[in-house]
Amino acid sequence: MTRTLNVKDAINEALRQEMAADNRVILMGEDIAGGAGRDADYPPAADAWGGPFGVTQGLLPLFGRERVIDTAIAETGFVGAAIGAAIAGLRPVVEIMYVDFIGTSFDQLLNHAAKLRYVYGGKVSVPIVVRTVAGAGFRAAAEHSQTLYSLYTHVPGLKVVAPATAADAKGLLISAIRDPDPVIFIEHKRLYMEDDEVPEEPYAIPFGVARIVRSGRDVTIVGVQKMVHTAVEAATLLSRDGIEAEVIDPRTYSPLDSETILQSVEKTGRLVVVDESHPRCSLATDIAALAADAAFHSLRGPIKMVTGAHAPVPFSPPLEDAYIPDAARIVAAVRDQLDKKAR
Amino acid sequence: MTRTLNVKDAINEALRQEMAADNRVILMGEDIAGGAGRDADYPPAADAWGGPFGVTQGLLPLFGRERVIDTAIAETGFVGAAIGAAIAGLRPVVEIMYVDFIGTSFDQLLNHAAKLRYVYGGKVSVPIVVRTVAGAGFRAAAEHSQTLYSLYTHVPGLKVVAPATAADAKGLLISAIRDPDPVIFIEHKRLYMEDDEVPEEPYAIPFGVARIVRSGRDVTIVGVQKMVHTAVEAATLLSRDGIEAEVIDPRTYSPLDSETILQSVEKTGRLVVVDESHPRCSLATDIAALAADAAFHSLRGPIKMVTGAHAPVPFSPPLEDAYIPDAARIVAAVRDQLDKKAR
Amino acid sequence: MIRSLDNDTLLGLWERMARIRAFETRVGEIAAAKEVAGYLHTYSGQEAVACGVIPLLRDDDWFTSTYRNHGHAIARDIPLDEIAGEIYGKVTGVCGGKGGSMHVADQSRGMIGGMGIVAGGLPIATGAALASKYLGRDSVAVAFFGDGAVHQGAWHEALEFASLFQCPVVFVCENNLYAETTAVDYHLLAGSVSAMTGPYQIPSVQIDGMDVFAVRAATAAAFERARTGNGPSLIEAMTYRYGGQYEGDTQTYKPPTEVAYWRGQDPLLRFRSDTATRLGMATLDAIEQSVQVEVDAAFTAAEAAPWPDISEVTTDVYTPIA
Amino acid sequence: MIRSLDNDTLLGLWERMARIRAFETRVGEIAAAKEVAGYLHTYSGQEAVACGVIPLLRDDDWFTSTYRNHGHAIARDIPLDEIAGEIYGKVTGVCGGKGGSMHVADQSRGMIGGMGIVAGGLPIATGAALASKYLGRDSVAVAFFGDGAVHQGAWHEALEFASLFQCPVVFVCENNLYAETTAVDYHLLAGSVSAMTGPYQIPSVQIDGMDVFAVRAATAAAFERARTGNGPSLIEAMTYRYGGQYEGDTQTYKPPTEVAYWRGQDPLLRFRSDTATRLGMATLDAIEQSVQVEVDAAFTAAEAAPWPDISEVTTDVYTPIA
Ligand SMILES: Cc1ncc(C[n+]2csc(CCOP(=O)(O)OP(=O)(O)O)c2C)c(N)n1
Ligand SMILES: Cc1ncc(C[n+]2csc(CCOP(=O)(O)OP(=O)(O)O)c2C)c(N)n1
Ligand SMILES: [Mg+2]
Ligand SMILES: [Mg+2]
Repeated sequence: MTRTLNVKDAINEALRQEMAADNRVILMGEDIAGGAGRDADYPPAADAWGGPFGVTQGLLPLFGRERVIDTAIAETGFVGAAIGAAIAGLRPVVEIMYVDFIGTSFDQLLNHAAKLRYVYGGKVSVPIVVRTVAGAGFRAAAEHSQTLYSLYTHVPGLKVVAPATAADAKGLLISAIRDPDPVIFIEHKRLYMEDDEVPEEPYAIPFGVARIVRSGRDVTIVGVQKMVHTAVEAATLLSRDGIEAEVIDPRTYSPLDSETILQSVEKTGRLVVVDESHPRCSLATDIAALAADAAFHSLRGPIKMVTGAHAPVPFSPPLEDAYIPDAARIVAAVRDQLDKKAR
Repeated sequence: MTRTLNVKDAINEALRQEMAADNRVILMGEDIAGGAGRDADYPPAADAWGGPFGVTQGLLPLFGRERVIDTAIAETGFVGAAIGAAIAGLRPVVEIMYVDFIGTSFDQLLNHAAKLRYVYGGKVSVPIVVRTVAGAGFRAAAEHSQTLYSLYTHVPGLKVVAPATAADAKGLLISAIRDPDPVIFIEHKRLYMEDDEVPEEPYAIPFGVARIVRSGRDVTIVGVQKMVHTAVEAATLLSRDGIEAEVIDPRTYSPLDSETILQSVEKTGRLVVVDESHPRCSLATDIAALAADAAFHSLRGPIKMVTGAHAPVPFSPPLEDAYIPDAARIVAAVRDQLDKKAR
Repeated sequence: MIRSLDNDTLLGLWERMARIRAFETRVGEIAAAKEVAGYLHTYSGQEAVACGVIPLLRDDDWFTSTYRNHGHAIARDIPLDEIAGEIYGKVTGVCGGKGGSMHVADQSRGMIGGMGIVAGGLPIATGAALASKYLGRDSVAVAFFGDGAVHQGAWHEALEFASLFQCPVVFVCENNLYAETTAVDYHLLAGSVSAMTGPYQIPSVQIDGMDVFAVRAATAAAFERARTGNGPSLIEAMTYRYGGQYEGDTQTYKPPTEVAYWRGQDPLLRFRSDTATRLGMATLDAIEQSVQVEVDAAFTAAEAAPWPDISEVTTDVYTPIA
Repeated sequence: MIRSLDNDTLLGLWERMARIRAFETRVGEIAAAKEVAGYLHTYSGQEAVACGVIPLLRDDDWFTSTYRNHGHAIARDIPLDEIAGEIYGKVTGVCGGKGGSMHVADQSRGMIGGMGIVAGGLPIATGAALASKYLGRDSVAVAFFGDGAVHQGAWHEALEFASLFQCPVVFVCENNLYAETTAVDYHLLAGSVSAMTGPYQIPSVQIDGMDVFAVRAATAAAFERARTGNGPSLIEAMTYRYGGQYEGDTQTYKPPTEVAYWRGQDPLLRFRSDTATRLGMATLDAIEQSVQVEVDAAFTAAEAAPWPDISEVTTDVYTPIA
């Protein structure tokens, strides 16, 4: 049975179901329950927050502080501990409160979670999930608005997942928890309240399988997480003028479903990649380069990338709005493609 | 006057000259002199190392421990201190011994060095240089062989410089030290002993100006740092068969001299990017995507990327050799391009 | 302490504390009214710390702050217009609206700036202090941080660096008992922050952070130490955050008895009772009224101020090279 | 201590120490002869630490090591063939040649592995200990690290985590007086590593790391504490690195008098003088000879072993999903 659930609640449900099913699953992070240190003398404190967005709220009463572990503000400590616990048999799901803070634990991900299996010759796995929150549009300024997808995607050994809908969030998180390798699970703060039909029972969406959000024959638009929705908006606008865009949500960036993207480009002959990240060495360039090599002979026009700026995310609302790609910019990029004469 | 100098000595000379010219320039890092803590009771200890590759050797006797500062093993501490010292008027040059260790101080670069100018509305500059050593081929295994160029290049606010020759190393390092913004200066461990003609006097090579290493009309090969030399090797092989490759060394990745690359692609109609890094979200994809957009109409074949694997760098010598792009792989990529019929 | 201060100094302290309280109260109101978007971290309750420390800074000194920085900016006499403008993201903001509430900064006044990363400012303040020492000056640097920051690697590495190179830096912990929703009782294994500096051989003191005079006295001693080449020190000021982690936080984790206790320690109340006879209640009241007028004007101006031009998105990423 | 150990145990300790010494001596030789490429960090001089700690581990315990891991691997009875094979990068290596000298590991024996990042293993060992506690087991985890590691943020954060959650982990510092070329005198502000655990409320002890019995006694106490639910502890074993930071390091920073002093404390010498009357010199000599034969065989085998197939470059990045 499906019901309407938002992304936040879908994630909460995935965690709840997997924790109920598998005792090895534990959560760690800062204020993921909340009120730690007050349980005895002031019980109302418990479960005060469930993280800053309330995503994990309600899990503490169900699973207790043994499994919903509020840590100190020490990301290297608890990410590293998750790695060790995973090697020793647990399935830790840790929360880096904002992806922007990744620098404080990056070594544990880059050199340990990602590499230990390889350097040890394939004898060990590191089944951790790092849940983290990304994205602009929350008026949260430069140090709480980044995406940084590409930093993880660059690193072999990590898997990178970024759902755009509640149904995908649930199914991909369940896969992430069951996955034997380290998964960076990126939640977009501006998508938490977005509703979708979500099945009640647990289900797993495989990694490396893109979702074709909308079919079209004229141009392929690949959207990166929240930009999937912006791409659909643009597609709706374009459709009014008889231009039918195919919108693809890769859903997982590592592994990437190259095949679905390439097939689409082979069909449409045109590619626009939309990524709110900074432009350089980004997912936008990654997907563009993929097509420039493997789908070159199908291309009928330049590959366009619609991205954030090569600048930190500004606080000021009109600046931030200008920073984030919108439907108009996507439409313009598509038009730019179509206007250029085909070769 | 020029003399023959290797990359290591050219870097040493640049540091020496800039330190002599500008009292604000200080060096910090682990064992960058060496023998700290033994000066008094065992003077032979002083200047024991000059870093693991001896790059900074000889600077301690000239400038003393006040300016050649051996730190504890605490990269966040000394990178952060460099940022503060830069804001307060110094020109710190810090050494992250291997680029692989960047995770231990990444937050200070990502959120502080790179962003403070922007978030503070352009009122402050952070003139630090982070010297670091990258690259495979040293049998140093997964945690001492990475390049990670793309992680920095993705981040607005940082400048990223990676010389392939001794003359460039000197001129670019001098520019880096004089630059008002944070510069990541990446040295390739397998290039340290490579000789070149290097002018004696101090000189500055501007950022964002690529070097055309070899002219050619048939294909453009962009080489990333050490791969510049591999590209030249490949070009020599290709030339025997009458294929003339233009080899470009961007020298700085942020800013990138897009113009020189695009002009070349417009001329040759073909592009191969060679980068020993992991392939995803890499400089290879960055440069490929650039051309797939802005030089699309000149392209006569798919853009090829010759890169390291989506795998950590293996230790075992034959595996590591297979990991690193060689001239044969570049030649094959060019041939692959030429064999496909032009459109 | 009080006796050694002249009336002007006392009134200056009062004015700044009152200004912070009035400003932050207004921030709470505009947040509740959703007049401004984004995260707003207020400083009410902690006024004695900023006002005990910052007025002792000289023009050539430096300090770093956190996302909870309005109080520090105000104590440093950054015009309210510029702070309010920044919170609104207007062109009048002290950072032109680019940084917002979390990143108020004015290096011309020695405020390196507000930083969003817990403990991120400590190594930076330490580096500013290193520069002072290197340049043969006797200026100091201060790093403000919270009780939650002490477990970060950056905290540890900064203290180590500061001590190893005897940097003239003063680490000021505003221990307000909570890091977000997490009580110090939970994570502060040593019982106090001041008890954590042994490994670094950094002298430390725990003080009453609701008493501006206690803070001032401890700061004066720490600055003296730093300015005379005797290295870093740490002050742990015990205080309380009246608001939530940010505006909108429901604060269900705070026991009412605790809140009541700390409200009783209110730094403005304490200042009044310490100085009322000498300065006169009427004088203090008049200052409260005048700063309220300033605050009203600042927020009215901020609201009315223009947005930055959209071209600003890509400026200030790099320094223009002449 | 010695008296409480039976002869078999004593001979086991001797055999392992002798095996490490013989192995590392050979590593030095092949490095000098450039028979193997890459960084080689030898363990000679520190044998008493590995052999004092590791034989007390149970099958269900865990430990993390560093780039200086050969001694730990040998003390854990990983076959020499597999260690030498790894150092050569051969298919017979314990990691199939992918990790090399810095990354020797065998999780089936509880050796999570050698790690190249200073202090990188501490949070990981702590996490393994957390798992043990969570699963209701009484197994422990050990993290080996050097004197240079204590200023890393990871060190601080691991100790904090371990104490906060009372993880059954034992932090073993091999204080060999140097981090690369930098002497502890320079950076160890607290005078010792054991003096640094106060903030974490972790009990610690500094011991003679050249005396395998002293190490064993301290370890037994720490393990007992951990296994009985009494949380983490730290052991600082004072020892000395006979080689350089890596093979090829000219070691100009080591005063000859210091070297002479520590050579006089040699853990094998000390063991001999402590046990010779009981075990007999001839027995000890015979074991030295037999491990030398083992070492010769292991290196001969490693040299002769095949390289991994080139297809291995891209395997083992991810776990195959059934
Ligand atoms: C490295 C890092 N981790 C987590 C956060 C999220 N965060 C913001 S404030 C905060 C609590 C800090 O508490 P404290 O240091 O006591 O300062 P206070 O808010 O009480 O002034 C946390 C966890 C962050 N900003 N940076
Ligand atoms: C984070 C990090 N920084 C720097 C290095 C380079 N490095 C390798 S070993 C070493 C010295 C470590 O000394 P110590 O911890 O005393 O261990 P020992 O080598 O004496 O066993 C350094 C600085 C590293 N591997 N990791
Ligand atoms: Mg606090
Ligand atoms: Mg050491």
